[in-house]
Amino acid sequence: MITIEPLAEDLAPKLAVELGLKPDEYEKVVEILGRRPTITELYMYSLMWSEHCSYKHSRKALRMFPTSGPHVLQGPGENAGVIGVGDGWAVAFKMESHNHPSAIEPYQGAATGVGGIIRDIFTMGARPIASLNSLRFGTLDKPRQRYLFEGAVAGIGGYGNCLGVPTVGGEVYFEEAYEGNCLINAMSLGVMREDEIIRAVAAGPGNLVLLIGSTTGRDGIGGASVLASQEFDERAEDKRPAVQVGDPFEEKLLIEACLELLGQELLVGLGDLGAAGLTSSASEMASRGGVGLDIDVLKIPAREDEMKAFEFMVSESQERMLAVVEPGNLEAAQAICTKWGLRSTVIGTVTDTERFVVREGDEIVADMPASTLAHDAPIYDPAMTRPAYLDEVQAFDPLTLALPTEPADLGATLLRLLASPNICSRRWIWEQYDHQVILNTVVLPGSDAAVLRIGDEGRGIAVSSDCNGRYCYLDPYVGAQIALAEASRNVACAGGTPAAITDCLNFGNPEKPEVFWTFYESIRGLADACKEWGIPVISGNVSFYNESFGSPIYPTPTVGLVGVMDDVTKHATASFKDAGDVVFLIGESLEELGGSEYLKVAHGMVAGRPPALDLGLEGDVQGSVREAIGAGIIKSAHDCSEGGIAVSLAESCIAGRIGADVHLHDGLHPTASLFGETQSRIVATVADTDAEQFVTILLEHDVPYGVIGTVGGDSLKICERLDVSVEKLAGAFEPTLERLVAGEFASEELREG
Amino acid sequence: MRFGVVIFPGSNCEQDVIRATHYLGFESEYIWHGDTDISGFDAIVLPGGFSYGDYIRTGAVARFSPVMAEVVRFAEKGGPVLGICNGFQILTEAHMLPGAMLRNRGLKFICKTVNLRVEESACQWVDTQAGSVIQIPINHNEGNFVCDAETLAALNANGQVVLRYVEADGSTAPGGSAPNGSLDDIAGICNERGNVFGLMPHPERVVDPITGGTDGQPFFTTIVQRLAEVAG
Amino acid sequence: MARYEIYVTYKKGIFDPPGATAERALVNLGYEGVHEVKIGKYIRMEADADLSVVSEMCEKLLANPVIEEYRIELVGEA
Amino acid sequence: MARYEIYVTYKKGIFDPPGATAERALVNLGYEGVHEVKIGKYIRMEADADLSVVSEMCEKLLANPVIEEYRIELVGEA
Ligand SMILES: Nc1ncnc2c1ncn2[C@@H]1O[C@H](COP(=O)(O)OP(=O)(O)O)[C@@H](O)[C@H]1O
Ligand SMILES: [Mg+2]
Repeated sequence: MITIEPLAEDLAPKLAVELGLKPDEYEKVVEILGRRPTITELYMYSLMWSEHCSYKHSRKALRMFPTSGPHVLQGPGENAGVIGVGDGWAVAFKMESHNHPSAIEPYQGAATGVGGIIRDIFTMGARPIASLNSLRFGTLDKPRQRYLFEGAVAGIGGYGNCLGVPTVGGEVYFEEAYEGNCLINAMSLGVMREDEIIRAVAAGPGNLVLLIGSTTGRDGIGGASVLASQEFDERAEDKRPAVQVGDPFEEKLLIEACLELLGQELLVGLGDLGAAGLTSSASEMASRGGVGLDIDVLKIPAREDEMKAFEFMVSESQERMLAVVEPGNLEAAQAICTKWGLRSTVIGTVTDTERFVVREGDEIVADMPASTLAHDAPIYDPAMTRPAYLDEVQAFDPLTLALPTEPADLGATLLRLLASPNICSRRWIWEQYDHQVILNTVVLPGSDAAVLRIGDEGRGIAVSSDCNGRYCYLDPYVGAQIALAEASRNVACAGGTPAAITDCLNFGNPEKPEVFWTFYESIRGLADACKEWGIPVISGNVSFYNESFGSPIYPTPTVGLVGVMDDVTKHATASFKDAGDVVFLIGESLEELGGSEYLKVAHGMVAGRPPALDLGLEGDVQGSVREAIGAGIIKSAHDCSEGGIAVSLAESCIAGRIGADVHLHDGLHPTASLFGETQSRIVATVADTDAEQFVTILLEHDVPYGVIGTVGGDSLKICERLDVSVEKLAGAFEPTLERLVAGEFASEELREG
Repeated sequence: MRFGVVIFPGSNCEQDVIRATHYLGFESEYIWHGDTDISGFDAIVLPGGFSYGDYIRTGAVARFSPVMAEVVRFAEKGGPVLGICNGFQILTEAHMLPGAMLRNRGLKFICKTVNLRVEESACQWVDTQAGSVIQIPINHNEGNFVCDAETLAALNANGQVVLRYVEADGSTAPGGSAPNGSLDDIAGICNERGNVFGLMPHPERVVDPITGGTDGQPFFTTIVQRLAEVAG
Repeated sequence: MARYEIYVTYKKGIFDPPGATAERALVNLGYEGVHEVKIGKYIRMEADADLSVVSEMCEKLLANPVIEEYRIELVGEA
Repeated sequence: MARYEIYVTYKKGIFDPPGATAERALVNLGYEGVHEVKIGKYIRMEADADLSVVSEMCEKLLANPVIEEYRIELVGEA
């Protein structure tokens, strides 16, 4: 038996630091091994113990989330969470970030982000049926930002369209705070029967480890630790090799082959190769199953010559899956892979030693307790302090500003808001995405939430992803709650009942006390709201170190919410329908302009307190509209978010190409009344013959409401405050994004900045 | 009457076609690209998607699948063949239909519902009244049809142009109404005999009203009626 | 084993969307004097085959004779 | 006015899916002895610019320096 070759005494600690391990973390590795690590072991630990893989800074705070509920079949801890949606149908979903790779190469970064999250879904045994994307960039007057935006959208479409997985929704904001660090969060959902859930577990000593899919190259080496776990700054240049090219065709074949393998029960376990590649999936599958693994890197199909053992173990080459197969099933399993034109190679075996052994031919290059990679990473209690900037920004009172009161000015302001990149139509984005394939999309992008049918018996789900980073910057606790409130309000406006969420928590450097405080407060706020409304968190992802040149992004805890619908035909959309329909405002308006799009657009300010959120009221408002949609009397429902009620009304007019005449008796300053972003408000319309029944429902739910006007005409009239033709509203709302990127596609500092 | 829907590696609309035909009460089943026996099918559909990832050229590799030799024979005997989107691209690569596809003029993938005018044509797959305007979604990156002048003249002369992109009122905008830059606003063509039909729009997406419309139904019902009449 | 390089370009008269877009983009970037930008494929391969066989590969798969033409160069032994 | 030809290819180590697919397809078509198929871009243009300017165009637009490398040839006067 050949003895293992540890690194030289002087070299090991130095390399450890280079790979991102802290000195005491390195000591822990030595302690676990009882000797200095080999180079392969050091790479494996440094990646598995990186923030990205180990959640060492966030793990404790995440325990605040409620994770169980009536719908939950699989909570956090697996590749994706799973809920039951009725009739034996189950939906798996998760959201993940691919921020840093996308900042280097937007097309491939975003594309491989979609590829990664979709592998998480079918690894669970679910067929991917939809994706959403949540994007953040700097302002589009900067060429570099246009380049990132266009590239990311093209990459998301290029990958998802080829797979035949529709991209049905998402969100996008443009803020200076994201200029040096764009956010690309991808969410994916899959459907299966409840009894088909698979867990990524290796079991049965003597079973074979089968690597399926693409060849292994040097691409993305160290991607996880290098890109996602260090502050991202000008040094990014040197990290370019970490970019990977996605192959959606290979992934499509993987989906079909893996679902067929699982369907025929030919696999003991299945895992996907994501961040930290083979090291991560293999060690996690082993530790979950309490077994060991023995892998020979020379068996791995290599894409390049002279690859080192550690390169095989940490390569992030895309479109690869790891399966555990009983010897008796190997032939049948490989036959299916071959049928789909996929490579499949036995690279090792499951052992009963609980050790992860890596060989290079007959030389042992790594030998460690398998579970220590996945579970023994240190867990930190980062220091936190309330950021100094908060008192200053929160002290600001928007009502001290000179606010417009004249109809002409208010009308002009509405048009400016509708044309603002953060509010304008997202059509330019979703028209580059196949949002219909698989024929489940009942409500297309452009409304509040996307509605998908599940099966052919009329069941469905409504999905939305939301987060207003500005609110979280001004008050992380409330801001995070509003993210959840808006997601579930969007789902309620479509007719869905919130069942569970996934999240993608994008923050700066957690080792900075002020950043960690915003992280902790966001989670506390989100967790409190989840408990209040009985909405569990079943999966998620944390992305730290979203900073560049020293300043953190806005705290951005993106929420992806899935609501269930027993009868998918009972849904609503945002567009006004017929003249004469009665317009209701559910909820009540307060004088809240803090953190509003109005403040940003009209005064170039991000200040004040975000709108207050009354959890009880929010729940009641949503419940009343949901019940009315279920009763089949709602003709349109649209919530008030950025831009306030004026923008909400305008969007419903534009979508329905019909006007409305409304009166607001709120006694507020006209500007606050029209553009304030008070939460817990929904604009809904019903046929006048149904108005009475709607009122009865609203009274039962004991929610404040007003009958504010009627649908009709070809302009939006709001009291004597403003009167603008639908034509004009649409003219401001629709062309913005196209205009901002059109022709500019190639411009000076294109890739520089 | 049975539709056969071919699955190529990378096809992704095959289950949509099956679902649409079943919704209409028709029989339909998958055909694997490696199969060489397609007897027992009365009409063949090449579905949309990205066969072989659209690498090299759309449809360039799929065209050589074993099943395609059979599809060619089937068509030569007068059997009805429908190519939707990637299926249309495969039909041109296989020279079962003239012309070829280029990248969309704007170099962007386009997924949206468009207005189409049904032309007077020899196509056996549609009997919708010529001149009527219908709404069907397109969903492609390479739908920019081209062919040389003689071919175009022949297409027009023989009534082989089946569908054209138009404005909502059925008119053609100056400079053309094709969102993808397609030559002469062509959205769908058939062979001289009218049994082989390729179109870029996705009729299967507007068969069940819950997914947005019914304008796609005739593209499946017509051929069924035709075959029934022939069978007498 | 021979090394080949193959150049696939659109036939004369076939509009080339990527080329046209690149040309416009370059002009926008301030490179006025740019014309006739055409974007084709540059394929490299090693093959145990002589030129006639390689042109067969082009006719069949690597190029589409309806819209494209190609040029093959034998660039050496592998 | 000079005529340039530009060859854009993936950097070493970057995976080339189209090339890999073409290789598999050719083998399936019976051309066994085919290896290392790589598909890049072949760009031709006329420009009132010298080589340094053209390589600037490549850096900014025609190639993606993150994953691609390029070679420029001056092929004559136009
Ligand atoms: N990046 C995106 N990809 C796909 N759809 C998007 C994207 N951004 C926004 N949308 C869609 O545009 C519509 C409006 O988005 P948004 O303004 O965020 O809605 P809301 O304010 O109700 O959350 C929604 O249907 C949303 O799904
Ligand atoms: Mg909304």
